[in-house]
Amino acid sequence: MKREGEIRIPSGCAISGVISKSGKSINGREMITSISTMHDRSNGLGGGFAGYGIYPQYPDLYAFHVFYDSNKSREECERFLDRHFDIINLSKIPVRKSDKIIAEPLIWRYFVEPLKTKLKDSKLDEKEFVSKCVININSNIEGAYVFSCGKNMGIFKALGYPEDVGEYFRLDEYEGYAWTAHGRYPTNTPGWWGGAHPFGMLDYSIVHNGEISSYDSNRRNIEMYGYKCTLQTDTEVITYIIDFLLRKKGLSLEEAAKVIAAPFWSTIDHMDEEEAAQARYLRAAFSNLLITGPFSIILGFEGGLMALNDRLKLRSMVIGEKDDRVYMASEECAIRVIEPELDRIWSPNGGQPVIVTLDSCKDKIFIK
Amino acid sequence: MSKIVIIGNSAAAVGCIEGIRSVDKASEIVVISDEQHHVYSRPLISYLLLGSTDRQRMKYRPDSFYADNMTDVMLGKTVVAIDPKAKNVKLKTGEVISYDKLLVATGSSPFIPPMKGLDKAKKCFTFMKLDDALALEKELTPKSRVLVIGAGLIGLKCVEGIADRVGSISVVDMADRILPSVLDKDGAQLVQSFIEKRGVKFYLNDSTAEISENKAVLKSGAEVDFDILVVAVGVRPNISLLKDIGADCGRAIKVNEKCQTSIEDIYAAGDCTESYDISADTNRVLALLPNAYMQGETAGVNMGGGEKVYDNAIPMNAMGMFGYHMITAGSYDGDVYTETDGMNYKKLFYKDNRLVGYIIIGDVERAGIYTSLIRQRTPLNEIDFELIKSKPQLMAFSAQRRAKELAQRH
Amino acid sequence: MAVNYLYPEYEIVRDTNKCIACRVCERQCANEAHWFDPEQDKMVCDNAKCVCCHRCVSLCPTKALKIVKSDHTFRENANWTAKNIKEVYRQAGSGGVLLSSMGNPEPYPVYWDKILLNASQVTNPSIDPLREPMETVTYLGKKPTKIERDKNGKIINNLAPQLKLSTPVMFSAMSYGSISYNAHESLARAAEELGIYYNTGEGGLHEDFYKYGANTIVQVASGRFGVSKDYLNAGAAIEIKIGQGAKPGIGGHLPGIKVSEDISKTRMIPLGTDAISPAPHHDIYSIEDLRQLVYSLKEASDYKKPVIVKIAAVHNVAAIASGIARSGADIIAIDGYRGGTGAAPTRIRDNVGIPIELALASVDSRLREEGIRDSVAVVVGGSIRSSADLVKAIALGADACYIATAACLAMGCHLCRSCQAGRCNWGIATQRPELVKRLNPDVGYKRLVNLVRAWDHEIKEIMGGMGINSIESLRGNRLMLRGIGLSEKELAILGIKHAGE
Amino acid sequence: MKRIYVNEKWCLGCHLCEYYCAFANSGKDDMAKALKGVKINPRIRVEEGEKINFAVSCRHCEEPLCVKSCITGALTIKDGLISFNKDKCVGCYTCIMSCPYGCIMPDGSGHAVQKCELCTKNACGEPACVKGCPNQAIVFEER
Repeated sequence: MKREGEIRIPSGCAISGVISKSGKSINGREMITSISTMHDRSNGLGGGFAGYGIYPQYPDLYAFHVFYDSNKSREECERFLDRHFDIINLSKIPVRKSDKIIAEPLIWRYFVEPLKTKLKDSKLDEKEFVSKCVININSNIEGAYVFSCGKNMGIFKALGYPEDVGEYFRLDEYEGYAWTAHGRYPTNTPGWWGGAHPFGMLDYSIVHNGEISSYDSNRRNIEMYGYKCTLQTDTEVITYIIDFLLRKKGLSLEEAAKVIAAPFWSTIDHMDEEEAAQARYLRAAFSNLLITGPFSIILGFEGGLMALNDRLKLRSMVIGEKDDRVYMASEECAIRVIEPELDRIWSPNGGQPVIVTLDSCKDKIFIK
Repeated sequence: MSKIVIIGNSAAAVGCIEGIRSVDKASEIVVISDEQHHVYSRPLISYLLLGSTDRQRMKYRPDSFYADNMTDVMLGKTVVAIDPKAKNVKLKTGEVISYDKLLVATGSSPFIPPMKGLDKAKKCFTFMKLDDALALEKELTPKSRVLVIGAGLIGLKCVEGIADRVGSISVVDMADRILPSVLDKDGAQLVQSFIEKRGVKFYLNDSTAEISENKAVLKSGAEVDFDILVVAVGVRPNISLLKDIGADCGRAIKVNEKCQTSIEDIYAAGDCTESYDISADTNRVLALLPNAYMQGETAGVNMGGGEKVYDNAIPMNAMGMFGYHMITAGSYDGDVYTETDGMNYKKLFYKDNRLVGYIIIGDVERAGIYTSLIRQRTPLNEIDFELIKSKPQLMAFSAQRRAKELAQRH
Repeated sequence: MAVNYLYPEYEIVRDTNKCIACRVCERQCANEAHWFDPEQDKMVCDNAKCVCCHRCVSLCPTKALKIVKSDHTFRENANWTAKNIKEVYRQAGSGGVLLSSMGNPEPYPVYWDKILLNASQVTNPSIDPLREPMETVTYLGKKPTKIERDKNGKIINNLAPQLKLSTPVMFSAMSYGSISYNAHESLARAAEELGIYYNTGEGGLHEDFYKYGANTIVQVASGRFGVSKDYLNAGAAIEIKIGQGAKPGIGGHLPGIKVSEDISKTRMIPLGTDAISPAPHHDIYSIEDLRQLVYSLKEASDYKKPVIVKIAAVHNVAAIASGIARSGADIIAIDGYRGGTGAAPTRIRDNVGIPIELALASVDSRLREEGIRDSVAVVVGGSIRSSADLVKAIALGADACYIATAACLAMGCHLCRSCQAGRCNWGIATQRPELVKRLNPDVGYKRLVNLVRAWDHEIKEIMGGMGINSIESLRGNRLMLRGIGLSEKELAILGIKHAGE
Repeated sequence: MKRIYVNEKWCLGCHLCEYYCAFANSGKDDMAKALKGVKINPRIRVEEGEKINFAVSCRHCEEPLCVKSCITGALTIKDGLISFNKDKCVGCYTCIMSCPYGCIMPDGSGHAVQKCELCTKNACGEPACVKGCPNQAIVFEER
């Protein structure tokens, strides 16, 4: 049986997310409750979570979560990390053993910062340096896989139903201002944890439900710009595209949405001239990064969440609001189970991004 | 809305009714005819005898024609006078019919010259109207010997009509050739020979000296036995109604391009009028059906409040004898182009850079192209005259003219 | 008279029961293969004159005619085929280089026919093009390397000049001279109505067709026929023709007899003189020379028009394309060895060049490996026969396709492959006025429009089946392709998996 | 009203229009059966010149001289279409004399004429010459 990276595996899924705009703590338990409601949208072959604001003790350090197949892999990886980073803290990620979670790898967590000299020598900016290092580990160190590498955030994922994965990682012991969750329904039975979602790149994490038809077009394009789609998953390529558009091209979230889920030409023709000109430009300039086929994604980033559907809305997604919280999920039940009394609930149109940020970093995020 | 009265019920009357109705659906129309018949085509009486048409088919317009055109018809009524001041017409019956506009389309009548002993011929007919033909037909027997006086269009069409139903036919004419008004000498000879093959005997350059009950003695001395006599020497326009009230008349009633007479609100059309023949630059009586229709139509449009002029009349005739066809048009004047080939005969007459007339016998296909050259007064230097001489064809026109004619509506 | 060793290749078969001797076959055959024999009171023919163009067959009102391939046989074998034998006879008779028309006819593999397309089932919905928008609009040109913003943060439009196509098809170069005025008019009008482009070829642009400039690509070839500043600015893009798939490395030759008054004026050469295109551009002997020409043309057209560089698909095509991509060109056009021609030396046509499928795959892969695929658009031609070929080309990595043989077919060409004779019975590859008029552009353009619209519908249908609703998501999407009956090496070059994988 | 228009620029002189016309008005269902060994007498005729050819058929004039001249009422105009009632025709050829385009011709019998009636009286539907023209030199359209 081939695993992610060796073969492209389509899958259906459930996703859920929540954010407190005022930055209040949300316990990981809530996300577990939410995603477990959509149990039937998963088939036990992958689940995962991303939490933002969960490492207040090390807010400025990169938190690497790493799967190892063996101690040999760990040793090799740690040697690499030693050469490139200052490791402030390292430990196994605490787990709650369960017979529902099997084929466990070694799971380690490192709080690191790039070695100043190495960073300087690389002539890269810090984020690019970190991402290059992560890609390097994942591509070149056999048995080692960095599955989370952002600041003050962390991804937790495993084989199994998402609620079991949440219990396993003891998420009830984490508090964050935003969470996303994912339950997976792949169409074969791969045996590898790295294939579970969310997928992360620096502080970006993606949970995704769908199967994009533009995959290879997107992959072959994005790979020209230093990315390597080792997992051959939608989530991976979408994450890279978002990273490319936001971080490397300096687009705002809305602009990136106009690339990924570009408005139809016929829609553009009806826009006012300025808006149309921008939309045309973005489509022409990044035509190969248009993502078609069904998808609903929740993008997590430092300070917020963005929900986005493909432009035909071929996957379900609803948004709920209550006080300072915004909920996003594949199904309404996943929201109602944790907040039965909503102020507002709606289903965004295809291609219409829903962007929610912490009140404190609104200005920081949109225009770079 | 006004009341329009039409005296006459043939082609000019029909043209008038259709002309009026093309511009005026409301006015009252009254047709007064001294005949008892639904409008029929006069030239068809010979075809009736020939059997190629019948009473029903020879109707010039369908039975519903008057109703369709909201027209009242008074059949068998003769107008005896017009009062242009009171604007009415008086009938023989004493009835008085008022009008706002009047069309005189009284046609013409056979002319019977004084002939010694004519009153002795018991079975003597003219050949103009349906009743004439019906009367003649009653007398026809397979043994009848028929003498036709007049080798013009009417006389010869009569000959064709009865040829297979009688024993023998003789034709006498004072002229030196048959169809003297439409054919030249050579053409006439060709046609004459053809007719003679059908057993018809011609006495040309001749006339009757004395007629008795069954015999005519000709000036030449020849004697012709006959049972039936048909007099077809010519027609006279019926102009008395207008002449009596002082309208401008020559041989026939004078009308302008709108077919108005010299008297206000009175129009005239058809065989009773003179037309201006553009091929000869002169006024003539053009006693032919197309001319009558177009005059009537012109009068009708103008009477109905529209505007129409008819300013390109020419003499023209299409005629067949026993399947041998001839078409002629215009006047026979100027330079001549001749082409003969067995039974086919063609003469074109041209002067002052215009085609003015033609005679075609035999292969008459597309003759209308020549007719059009005359009527349109097309300058011959604008077309390929050499090409069109040999065969009527649109190829002789300029590409622009062709584009206009063939790629536009008209 | 010398013995003619050649037996007619085709036989005209007439069903005398159906023939009404209307003589349309006689009137319509410029090769004079048919005539009416009054003595026998019937139509007769000379098979030796028949080129199998089907003009008579198509127009025969009673369908009394058919043309069959003669079953006359040489004592051929797998080595000495009839073709080889006949060509030796012809050359022994004439002493000349053999000339042929249209594309390579030899039975080399057609990779399009060994590639299968994907469709969605269950995990990903197919999309109904009748219900949902399905986009085939394509922009050809360089992609910007960076986003620039004004002081208000608004994105500045720094796009290089682009060609906007309503569907990823263009009519590729066929010169006025090689094809007729009416064929050019048909192409120009069709391009205009379709919102695509046609290409003047190397014969200049007839003054009547400047009005279609917004949908015209003007070509600059080695003969520089008809090239002027006005010409360069008349079109929407300028194409430098380096090579042509049917005859890579070879120039062109329009015989003086075809250089009529109109053509002489359009080509800017004297009436009746041979129009000879040299094999190379004599100002391009290396890649840096090309760069100079690209920029000369950009300079002459005020940097407002994309510059296309067209090359034949030859062995080293990937490296050449990489060089062109770095030369400043906006679009690379690659012409495969099955691309058509009005006349080419038979040996060249049949033996030089490589299949467009392999050339495209290797160029696209190479440009991506070098990270420069976005700095140039790739257009391919050379026997794109159907929308399926086109979809496969896009999925292999092309931005758009050039079609010419298919366009000629749409206008009535029956692939008789005797363009070089100049007696095209369909009014396409001829300059004889009585033949040229057989192609009424009102008919020709409509058929071209129909063809491209039909393909566009099919593209949309195929894309919908794949769950793709915009052509850009198909571009380079090689996962949508699977090979069938291909070797590992072929699959590797094409960058696709085998069916079943 | 839709009429037949010809554009000599595109006429190839192939004469197919004549054959399609003759077939359409033959009343037969097979062209070979209808026209084999027959000298056709079509209602549309091709004129041939040196470099120019064009077909001519009834123009359906708005002021039709043939209709006005017809002595029997066999020719009528309704809604722009000039129709011919063979039953009434006596073959006098006054229409042949009148038509400026030479588009009325004797029929095969010699006792009547014939003319293009836009295939309204046969099974063709649309004018057969238009359908049969290989180069759209003859079109049937509203102008």
